[in-house]
Amino acid sequence: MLRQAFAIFAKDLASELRTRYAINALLMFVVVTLAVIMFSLVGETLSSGALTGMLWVVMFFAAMSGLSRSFVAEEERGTTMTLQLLATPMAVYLGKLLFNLLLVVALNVFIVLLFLLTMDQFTVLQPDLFWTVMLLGSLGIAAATAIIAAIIARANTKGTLFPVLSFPVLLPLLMAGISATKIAVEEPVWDNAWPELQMLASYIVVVTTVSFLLFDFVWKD
Amino acid sequence: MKKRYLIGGVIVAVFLVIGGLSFLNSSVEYATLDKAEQSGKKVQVTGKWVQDMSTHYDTDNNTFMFYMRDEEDRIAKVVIDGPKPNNFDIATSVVAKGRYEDGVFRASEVLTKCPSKYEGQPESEHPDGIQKSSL
Amino acid sequence: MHVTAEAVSRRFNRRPVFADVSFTVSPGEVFGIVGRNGSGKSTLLRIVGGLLSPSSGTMRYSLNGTDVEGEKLHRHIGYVAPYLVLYEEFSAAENLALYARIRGRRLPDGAIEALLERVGLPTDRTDPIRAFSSGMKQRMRLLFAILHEPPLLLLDEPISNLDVDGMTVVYDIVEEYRRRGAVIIATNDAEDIARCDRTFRVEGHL
Amino acid sequence: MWWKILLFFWIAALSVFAIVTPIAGNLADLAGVAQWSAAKTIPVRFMIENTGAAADDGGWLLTGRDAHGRTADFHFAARPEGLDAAEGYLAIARYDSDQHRVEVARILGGYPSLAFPFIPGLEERAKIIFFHVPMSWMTVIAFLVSMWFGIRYLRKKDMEDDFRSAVSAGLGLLFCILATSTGSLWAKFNWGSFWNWDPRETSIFVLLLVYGAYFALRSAIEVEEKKATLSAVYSIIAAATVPFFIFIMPRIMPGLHPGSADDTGSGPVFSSGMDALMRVVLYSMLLGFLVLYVWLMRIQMRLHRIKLRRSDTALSSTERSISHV
Repeated sequence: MLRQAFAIFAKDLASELRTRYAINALLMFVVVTLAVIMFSLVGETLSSGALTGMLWVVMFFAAMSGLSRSFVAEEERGTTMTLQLLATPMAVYLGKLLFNLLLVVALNVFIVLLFLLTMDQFTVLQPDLFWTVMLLGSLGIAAATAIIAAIIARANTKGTLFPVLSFPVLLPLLMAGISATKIAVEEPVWDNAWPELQMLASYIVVVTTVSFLLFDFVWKD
Repeated sequence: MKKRYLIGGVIVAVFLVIGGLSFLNSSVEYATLDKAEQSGKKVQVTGKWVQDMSTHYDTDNNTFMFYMRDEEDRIAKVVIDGPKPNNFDIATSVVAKGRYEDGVFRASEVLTKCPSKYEGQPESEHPDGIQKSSL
Repeated sequence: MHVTAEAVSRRFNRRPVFADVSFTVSPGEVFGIVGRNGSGKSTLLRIVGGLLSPSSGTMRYSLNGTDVEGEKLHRHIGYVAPYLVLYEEFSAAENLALYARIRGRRLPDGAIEALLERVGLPTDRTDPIRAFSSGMKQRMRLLFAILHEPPLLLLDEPISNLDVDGMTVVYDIVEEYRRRGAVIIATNDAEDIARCDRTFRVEGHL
Repeated sequence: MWWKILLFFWIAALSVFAIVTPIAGNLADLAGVAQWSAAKTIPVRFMIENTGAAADDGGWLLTGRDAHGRTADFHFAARPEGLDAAEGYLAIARYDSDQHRVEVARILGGYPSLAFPFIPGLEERAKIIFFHVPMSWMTVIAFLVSMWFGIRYLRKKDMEDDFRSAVSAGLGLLFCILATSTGSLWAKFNWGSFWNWDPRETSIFVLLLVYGAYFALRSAIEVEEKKATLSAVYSIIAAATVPFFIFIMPRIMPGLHPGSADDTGSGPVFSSGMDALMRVVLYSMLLGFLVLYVWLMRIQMRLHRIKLRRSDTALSSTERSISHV
């Protein structure tokens, strides 16, 4: 099953690299969003805490605009049935999850690097904690959006429905993530973030497990 | 097939508990006065109104001043824009939203927290007047 | 491969497509599913292929005496249909390599060329199959179905868009898979029906 | 049929009791009287400890005791009539802080047997508990029921289960909106603002979002079987993540709402110290709302079956007309 999943992941990656539907648009989205933030902040001095909130807003909306592609693309091209004939639901889910994971990690790394470059006021006291939180947050976003994307791929108004369904499910992750990031940015003590990290980790496990159990129903007609 | 759902259910339950336990250690919503002064940011501070110290309503500026003691027993002067809040006299604790300015906590809003226990007031807490005259 | 349908019904939005369909297909058979337009031939074929679950009734499959479970069914089925869309951003050879990889098969050197030649597709084209004609795409679908040599081949109007050469390719494959396992064809074409040992008429509700 | 009539009277009677009891304001006991400003007279109830004696100014002074056993001096302008016979009074009075005694302006009547307790700080606003709490409970119960039928649909593929799930979610949304709006209104007068992102407020907001998303999803899928499956799946996913909010966060995090972590002593909203009469009314209201929910569910299901039967007749008649042509 792992080999199957990896083959599907490789297929999505090759397809994406060939067509560049998502990547180009997403990179531009990030650049444009950051540009808007910078425009609106000219001359303002904001604390790192407030900028943390902005960072997460950018990450959330970037995820909302790009991560539904994995399943929506199959549905739009009409290849859902082809994939159903090729692999087990488990393998499909795992493959798509891997692809989402790669996409979201790459995206968030890009966002954070750009954010650090452009926002001079944004300083991180604990870089190791900061990157740990970014990684866990990315994992959680990928896990939650993969199953939601599979659901909305079957609906009519895919684009608008995606953030609507994702937001309540992602909210625990966002709250814990933002809080942990603030600690990484403002406080010098790693230990303060343990509850948040614990919460993030258990969120990832819960969402992934539930998704694995339910994907069969979503995938098969 | 059945087994899969059983195992999945157990994993979910266990990690929901672990996730839930994480809340036990975190209380990030409210700051203390010390923190408020250090950061100079707009925060929520929860504490009690110090009844022994004076309160004052300034009619010209429409501000209300009182002293508040936070969880770390630090006392600060609080000035609110506006009149005395609802239920201020009987609040068990207050939440002040605002920031430190020149040694004074300037609050944009003060919320009063009342004993919402839905019971009559216990004997020990009853006000002075009645107590003095009781037989 | 033995295929048994027991009292299979399917509804869409509470509107019945067909009801109480029962039949058995045995190894070595070419089985035809016929019926008017809209009678539910394709729907029935999708149910047989495990792509759609019946609203009521059961489908059972057994291979050499052992039952095949739903999760593993797709390994034993080849499916060709006009509504099947392949990955059009990849070339023919890439598509075949992709299917082999996902299905966990190792293709020996030259296997892809041999497959392409078998259905009469050029071996030297490296452009995406998006540019293929509809007949060439149909030939690709045939390869998609037989790449993993399944014991059950499901064909939905297999000769649509095909020229005479293409039809010969299809019927060659049908004869081969009659020997390997079983073939089910959903069609109204007289030539297709002539190849069938038995036919089953779907009386769908309108 | 009979239980519906019974239910109707039950809820009607409870609502009247819950809202109306102290018609002229709170039936304050002594702690309450003392807290009101000296200029204001309010109804107060008390029992007589001793029959008292004439006061210096020609009035009558006696000792009264409230429901909580506190005592105070009660001053009447003249000796009340029938003093020996009456066991207790409901009177209009105010607290005189100089004299440390309760000035009785007018006797309203005897000691009321059913009296709404005086709750410092909440007073009349305490009555929200009879509506807000049952509504919030029904919001969560309806959601769990909806999810339960969703799971049943996934197992048995019975469209009836899907409909139950959708109806329960609809009722849950209704209760959720009611609970949110009543709570918000109450918060304005008790905490000072309509919305403060208190953990409990956040939690109900998330629940509102989940319900909204559930119905947005349902309206976006045309094939009913797919709609049923996907909405069931979504409600399970939401149920796996939302408990973080509804059950855990508001209890453990500090906040304004009763039952939050720093709400010392009161614990969950139902503290053991709750006034006995209030507890009876609250539990009755919970039961009443539960039965109301079941009743509404049944009405919806009946409506659904009637609609199905009508569309079935329509369906078969068109089939007949086609086959005749």
